[in-house]
Amino acid sequence: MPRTLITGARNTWCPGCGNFALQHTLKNLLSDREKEGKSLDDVVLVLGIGCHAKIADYLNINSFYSLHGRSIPAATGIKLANPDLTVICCVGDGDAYAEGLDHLIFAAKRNIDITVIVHNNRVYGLTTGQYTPTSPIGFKGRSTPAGTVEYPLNPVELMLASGAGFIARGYTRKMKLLKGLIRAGIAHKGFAFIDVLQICATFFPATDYYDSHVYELPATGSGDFEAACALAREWDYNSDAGIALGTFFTRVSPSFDERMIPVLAGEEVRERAIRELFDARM
Amino acid sequence: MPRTLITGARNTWCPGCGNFALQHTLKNLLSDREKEGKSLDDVVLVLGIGCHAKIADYLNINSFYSLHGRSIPAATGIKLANPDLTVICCVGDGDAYAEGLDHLIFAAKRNIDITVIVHNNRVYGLTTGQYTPTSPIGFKGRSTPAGTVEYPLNPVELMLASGAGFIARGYTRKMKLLKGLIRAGIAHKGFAFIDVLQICATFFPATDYYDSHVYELPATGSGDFEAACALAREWDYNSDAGIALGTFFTRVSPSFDERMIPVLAGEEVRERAIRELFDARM
Amino acid sequence: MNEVSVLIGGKAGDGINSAGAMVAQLLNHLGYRIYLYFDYPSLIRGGHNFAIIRGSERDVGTCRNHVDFVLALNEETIERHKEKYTQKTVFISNRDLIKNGAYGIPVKAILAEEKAPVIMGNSALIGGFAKAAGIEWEVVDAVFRRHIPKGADLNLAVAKKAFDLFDPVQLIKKSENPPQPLVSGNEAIGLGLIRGGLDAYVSYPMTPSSGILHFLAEQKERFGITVVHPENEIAVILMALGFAYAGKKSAIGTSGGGFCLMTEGLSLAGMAEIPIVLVVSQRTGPSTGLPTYTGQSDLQFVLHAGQGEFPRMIVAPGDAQEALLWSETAMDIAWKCQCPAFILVDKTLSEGTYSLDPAAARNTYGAGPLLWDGKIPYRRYEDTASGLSPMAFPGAKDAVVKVNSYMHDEAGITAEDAEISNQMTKKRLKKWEYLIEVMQGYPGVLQSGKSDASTALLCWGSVKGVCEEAAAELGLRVIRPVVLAPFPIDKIQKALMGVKRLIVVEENVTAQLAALAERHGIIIHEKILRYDGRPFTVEDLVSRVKEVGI
Amino acid sequence: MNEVSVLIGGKAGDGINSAGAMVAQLLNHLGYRIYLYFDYPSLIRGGHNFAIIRGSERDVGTCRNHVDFVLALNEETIERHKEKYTQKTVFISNRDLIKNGAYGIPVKAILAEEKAPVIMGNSALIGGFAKAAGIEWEVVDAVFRRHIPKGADLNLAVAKKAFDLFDPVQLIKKSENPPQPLVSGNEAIGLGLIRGGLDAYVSYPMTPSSGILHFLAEQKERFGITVVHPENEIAVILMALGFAYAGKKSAIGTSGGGFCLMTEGLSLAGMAEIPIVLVVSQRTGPSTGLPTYTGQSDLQFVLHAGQGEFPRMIVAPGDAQEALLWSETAMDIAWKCQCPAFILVDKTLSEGTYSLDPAAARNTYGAGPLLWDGKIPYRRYEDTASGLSPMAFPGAKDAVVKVNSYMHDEAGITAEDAEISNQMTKKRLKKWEYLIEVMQGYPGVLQSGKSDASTALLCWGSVKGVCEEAAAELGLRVIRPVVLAPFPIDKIQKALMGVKRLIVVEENVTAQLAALAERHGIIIHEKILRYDGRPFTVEDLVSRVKEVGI
Ligand SMILES: Cc1ncc(C[n+]2csc(CCOP(=O)(O)OP(=O)(O)O)c2C)c(N)n1
Ligand SMILES: Cc1ncc(C[n+]2csc(CCOP(=O)(O)OP(=O)(O)O)c2C)c(N)n1
Ligand code: SF4
Ligand code: SF4
Ligand SMILES: [Mg+2]
Ligand SMILES: [Mg+2]
Repeated sequence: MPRTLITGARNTWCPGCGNFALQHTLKNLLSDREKEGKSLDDVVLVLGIGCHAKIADYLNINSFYSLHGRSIPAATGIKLANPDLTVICCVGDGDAYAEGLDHLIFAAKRNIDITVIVHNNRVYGLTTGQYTPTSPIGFKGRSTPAGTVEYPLNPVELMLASGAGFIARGYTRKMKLLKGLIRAGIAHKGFAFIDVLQICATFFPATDYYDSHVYELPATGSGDFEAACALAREWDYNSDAGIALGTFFTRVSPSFDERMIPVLAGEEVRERAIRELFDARM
Repeated sequence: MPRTLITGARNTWCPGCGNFALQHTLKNLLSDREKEGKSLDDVVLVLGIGCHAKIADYLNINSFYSLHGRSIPAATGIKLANPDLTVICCVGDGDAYAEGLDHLIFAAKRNIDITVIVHNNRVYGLTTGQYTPTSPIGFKGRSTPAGTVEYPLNPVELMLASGAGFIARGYTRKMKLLKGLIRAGIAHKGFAFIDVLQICATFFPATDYYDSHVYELPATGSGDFEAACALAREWDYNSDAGIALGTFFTRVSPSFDERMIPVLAGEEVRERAIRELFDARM
Repeated sequence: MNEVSVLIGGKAGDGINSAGAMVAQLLNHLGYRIYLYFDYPSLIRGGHNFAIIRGSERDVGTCRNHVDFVLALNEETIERHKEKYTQKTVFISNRDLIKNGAYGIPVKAILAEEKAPVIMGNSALIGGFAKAAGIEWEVVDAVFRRHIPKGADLNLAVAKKAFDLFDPVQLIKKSENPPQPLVSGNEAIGLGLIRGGLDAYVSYPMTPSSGILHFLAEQKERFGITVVHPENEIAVILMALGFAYAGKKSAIGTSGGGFCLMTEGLSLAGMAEIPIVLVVSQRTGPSTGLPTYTGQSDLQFVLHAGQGEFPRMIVAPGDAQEALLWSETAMDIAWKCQCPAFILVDKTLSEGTYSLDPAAARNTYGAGPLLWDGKIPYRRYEDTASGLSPMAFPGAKDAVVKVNSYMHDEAGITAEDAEISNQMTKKRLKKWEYLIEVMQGYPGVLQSGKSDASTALLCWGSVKGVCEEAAAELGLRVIRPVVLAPFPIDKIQKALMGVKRLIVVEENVTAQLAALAERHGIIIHEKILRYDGRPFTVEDLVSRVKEVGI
Repeated sequence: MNEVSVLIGGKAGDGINSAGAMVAQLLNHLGYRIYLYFDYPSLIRGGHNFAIIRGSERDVGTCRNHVDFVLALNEETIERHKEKYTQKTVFISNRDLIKNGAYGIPVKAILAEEKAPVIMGNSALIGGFAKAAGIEWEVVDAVFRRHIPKGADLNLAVAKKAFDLFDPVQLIKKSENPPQPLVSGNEAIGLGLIRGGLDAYVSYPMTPSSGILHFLAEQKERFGITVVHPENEIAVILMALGFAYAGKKSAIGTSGGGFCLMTEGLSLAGMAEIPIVLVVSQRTGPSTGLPTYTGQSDLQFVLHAGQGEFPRMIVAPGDAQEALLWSETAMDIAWKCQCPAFILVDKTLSEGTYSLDPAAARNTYGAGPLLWDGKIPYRRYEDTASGLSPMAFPGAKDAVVKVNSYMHDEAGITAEDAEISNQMTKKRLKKWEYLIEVMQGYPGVLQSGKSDASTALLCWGSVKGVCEEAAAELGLRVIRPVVLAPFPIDKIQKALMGVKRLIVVEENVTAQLAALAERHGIIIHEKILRYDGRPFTVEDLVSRVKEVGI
């Protein structure tokens, strides 16, 4: 009997929130996975704190609802503990690009085999609308009512510079593409990063802007680093330019969890080692 | 009477440590500054924790000897508090690329007018030789006696992706160049980043390697971003390649401290504002 | 009737908070003192929000269980709060959404008639309420014009339509008090900091402290301050310390989780002797807990946070008025004693709205911070009789200002030998004594209620309001330390004279003030604790006190 | 003579620590119990390092003021320690560097003769010491061969040259005890964790905890564990919690500053009920303080760290033997009670070297962690009588394992209403009671010294050794809680029977154990505190006790 994928928890996202599209996409991917005969018991969702993270309550799979900005190291621990698990992080832009940016960069650097999906609504949703590192300059949020004076970070560029092996960008209103990207990210052996432009109906309702600026990349998954860099710079999360959606870059290399697999030692082996060590110390 | 630039504190760096070159360079720059008739009272050194940070005790100028990884936000506060100060951060690679990487990236993003000098010895010196984010893969440190399984970060590339307006690389055994770079970094209005390959005589004695691989860039200060990226990738802190020294990139834009200058209000103005506010609330 | 409680409820996003504020202003202009409690879950739209506005002729800072009026924007409001209704409760409701509501208002029709947008529906309910409560139209008109300057006419037109529908049902008597400003606890803290000389507020958003950030960011031009929202809380405290090192008065605001990330910076402030004010607004823990609900469970954490031992001041105001006063004071103390000063509050206080007396007494400044006299060489950590070293800031002529997180000598240079360690630790101890001495001069313990009662409630922070009302009802004394560190044990002992039975009242699990008092030899007879994120109500507390026995 | 103290000193980088270890092994092979104290400033080369090796026929865990032998690698060593010399102190020194030294050894000449590298100079001093102390060459030969397998011949040749220079001066009597393994406190902790079933050790280097990281990283293949050194301490604790969530036993190690950064993760562990072992090794604070010196100033911080309230276990072993035992136990408790378990030590214990009895009793496991029986639906936070919910891990068939930092229901889904908050908070309270019950079964308070003495020393952690020796000398009782949370008040009360005068001995400023005891109604009569980063010595403490009066 296929699993009921949605819990009974009451959904509290605002009407029109892009998180619905993300939840729907993940649900469909899980259901596909089940149909392919793979177990859902091996899937773990790791979340930060924010509107995005409520997906922990809504999807009926294993989940670690962690701390603001800290889902990625938790996910890293989980994957290292049990490399058979499929570990997916749903994080916010405040979460992953501000509070816990270092963890994102180190996950990419290490090439730990997890998939990070950034619900990038370019605002702190749950705390009612402050700017994030990807808000455009001049953004009037509640902590910057006169407008920010900082240019946004370009997370795609940052991930390229950090050694990520799978880098993509999706959009919550392009659900077919989104599903393909997340599926490919999960399938990618190694660290996968997907920045998802997510509509925040309440604090960053950029639907019209995105709709008129996004375009889909032709091929999926190129290993051409320079080309990826150029593409990443086309739209810098601030300028008025075409916004490429799709896979910017892929390259497979040994993952951190593969390289770190310990040779397990039972209690007896350990006790022997301890005895030997004691012996060497006298 | 010119100030005595070196304190009486006993110097405890190992013989052959590259920090001597950095201290000497800074001392000379300070002394030049004094000769140019500028005051040293306006210079503030902000330090992390590590071998590099001991320079706080050795140079006889204002200093904030802060926490491991946290000098950059302290420096940001100082500069915002008093934009007339010249604020220089001496940080370690463990300091700025591991413990506190996010602060470095945000300083670049904001374009706060401070100069960050990374004493990049590619090892945790003071804690006796563990790998850092710029140690080459396979590095056998005390936390990784079997060798690391991670590729290093390329800080130059990361800084380019973060929007830094002045990016340079120096080497402790090229003191003339080093002095020029730091001088230019300080003169740069906005965030300046200088990665300094610093010899660690005890845990990362790479003198021969660096000596045979470094070369100086011809021009200083180009605004060509693509060229800078290509140059940054030439040596990725791991590969066997030529190591460019000099200024990779410069671009001037309004600094965070300039944009954030508050219009000061005296006590009377404040009390009036409070009274108005009370009035509006009843 | 010299007191009234109004509940207004609806979905998140319905504007309950601002509608509640309008009701509060109506009562304010009838001469009532106000307390507004706003209850909402952690989400942006949907979910149930409600506000209880309590007006009283006396100062008030808590809710009662029953309400006199219910303004229901949806059916759920009526369903949810049944235990608060009495025989006399009057229901004003949106007839379009609520079947069988008494005093149903045809909101949709009114809005259509006036061509008003949906959000103005709340004005219809307020209009209906005003009439039912017998509030004169002149008062409604005046309050709308003052508080919704943009669109007052249209809102008033909508309100008037509903006003004209009913006859008065339950009259709220006018009082003689003049109206007072209504401010939230968070705003009061912000204003207190401004009065204390704040130059820079640095904060990362975290409920329930974010209101301070939003308020000060909004007002920063008027007050001439810098407001920074950095990448995370670690950056927050280090930036604030950077400001202070450079001579600018800074404060930070956060809640428990964010405070965790500041503890390393706090210990740095302790060692480097850098003044800083920290506002920690508590919510229900542990961890993310209930982000929008209250609690008093971080007292011991704030008391002991940071490795090593260093002096700190902790003050826990009980309402907005005290928050205003003590925030100003905290800044003064931080700089006078060169140590961290905490303002420890909670969701109830931070996000509650209170009447404030704008003419109340302010902090009286003594000498202000001890400043360098210019004699060189400057030594940041000069060992003096009081333990206080004169301050200078970078930029000062010929001062080499060295602050240091390591053990250091008087000049601020790292020192590792036993002798200097001993000396400088003792210097910091002297400063601790100095702080204790300075705090003697402040009313660190407040006593209220029946002054000769032999049973007393011992409490701290925002439960002030509820404890005082319960005590009034039961004839008890209330002893409340406002200053929690340095612990004002002498003043408490004095306040305890004649007390035979001491009942602690706290909103936490382990009775943290009780532990602090016990550690100082005070015997606690009973503990009344609540820990579901909801503040005590008067009836609640009265019955709990009766349960344990007076 | 049934006890001996040897001081060896030189510049940082001279290999004082390993030379000290060789001296310790010589004494070990003479049948002595060993304590080695290593003193060094925070730097890599230069600066003065010294080790004191104390051998005794009884167990030993502290130093005395005087030393019997000094092995001086430089002049500074002789100068610095004058207050430790007695009439009988024998000086073995490097004649090339030290003028006027008695028993000067021509190190340079010996090395030249043997064509040995500079670093082997230490072997010459050890050889000279052995002869002066009357240690037979066979013992020296055996010890060198065991402990310097590579290059033993050359080292021995060098040592022999010096050995042959002198006649015995002050004989160290051989004892009948067999040698025992010498391990550092950090190694003992590592081994205890391994015995407790450690799967993963996650740590960011920080003195004095780094030794555990280095040791376990070095040994990870032999023990079959994962060792991770991540980007910072925040990542450390989150990774460790990730491991535990996935069913792997994890531990972290740090010191105060790094622990600050873990407090948010700690509170998460409390709310999400994830087992984790935390080793916090204290150094002199506040802030960076004295990184390589000792202190006991983080007890209250560790007790209260993290927002909100949740159960935690804290154990403070007194020496390597106890560290071995209690580290194993801590892992057991963490998993049995699904809560954080702390091993709170300090520089003295972490970096001291102790004799260990390898055959000493181990933790006796009871049932182990409570595991899910497979009945669906799995609910991670099932509310049971004990408060403990059965554990399952992701990957388990049909278990949906949801852990949550928010207030949550039994299934782990966020819940914000008062009723569930109340229920689940009470569930965690029951678990707290359960932890208290479990800890009843452990010897949480140790008593030693004169059992009917009416004056007792109350202490914790590494001051064990010095308190026991001082008590023996003065005829006092020693009462030492090893478990500090849940505080074993009943056991302490029992141990206090007949005590009329209680003197607390701690290495901090504010007497933190005293505060904890006072909070539980225990009356402390005197406090003996030291806070210069140096551990008490026996004479020190004896005279301080005499000062306050027995
Ligand atoms: C340490 C810490 N700081 C602050 C918060 C408060 N907080 C909760 S969610 C959030 C922002 C979320 O923004 P984002 O990650 O973009 O998620 P979104 O709500 O937009 O999906 C913040 C600041 C917290 N929970 N923990
Ligand atoms: C929060 C915290 N974690 C760990 C440490 C311990 N620590 C001190 S210096 C240092 C590493 C320094 O490395 P790096 O920044 O490269 O400086 P270097 O010594 O190489 O100059 C560490 C881990 C600390 N002081 N604070
Ligand atoms: S605030 Fe924005 S992100 Fe959050 S639920 Fe509403 S629409 Fe979605
Ligand atoms: S350890 Fe390395 S970086 Fe540190 S002082 Fe020695 S040589 Fe310099
Ligand atoms: Mg967001
Ligand atoms: Mg380094």
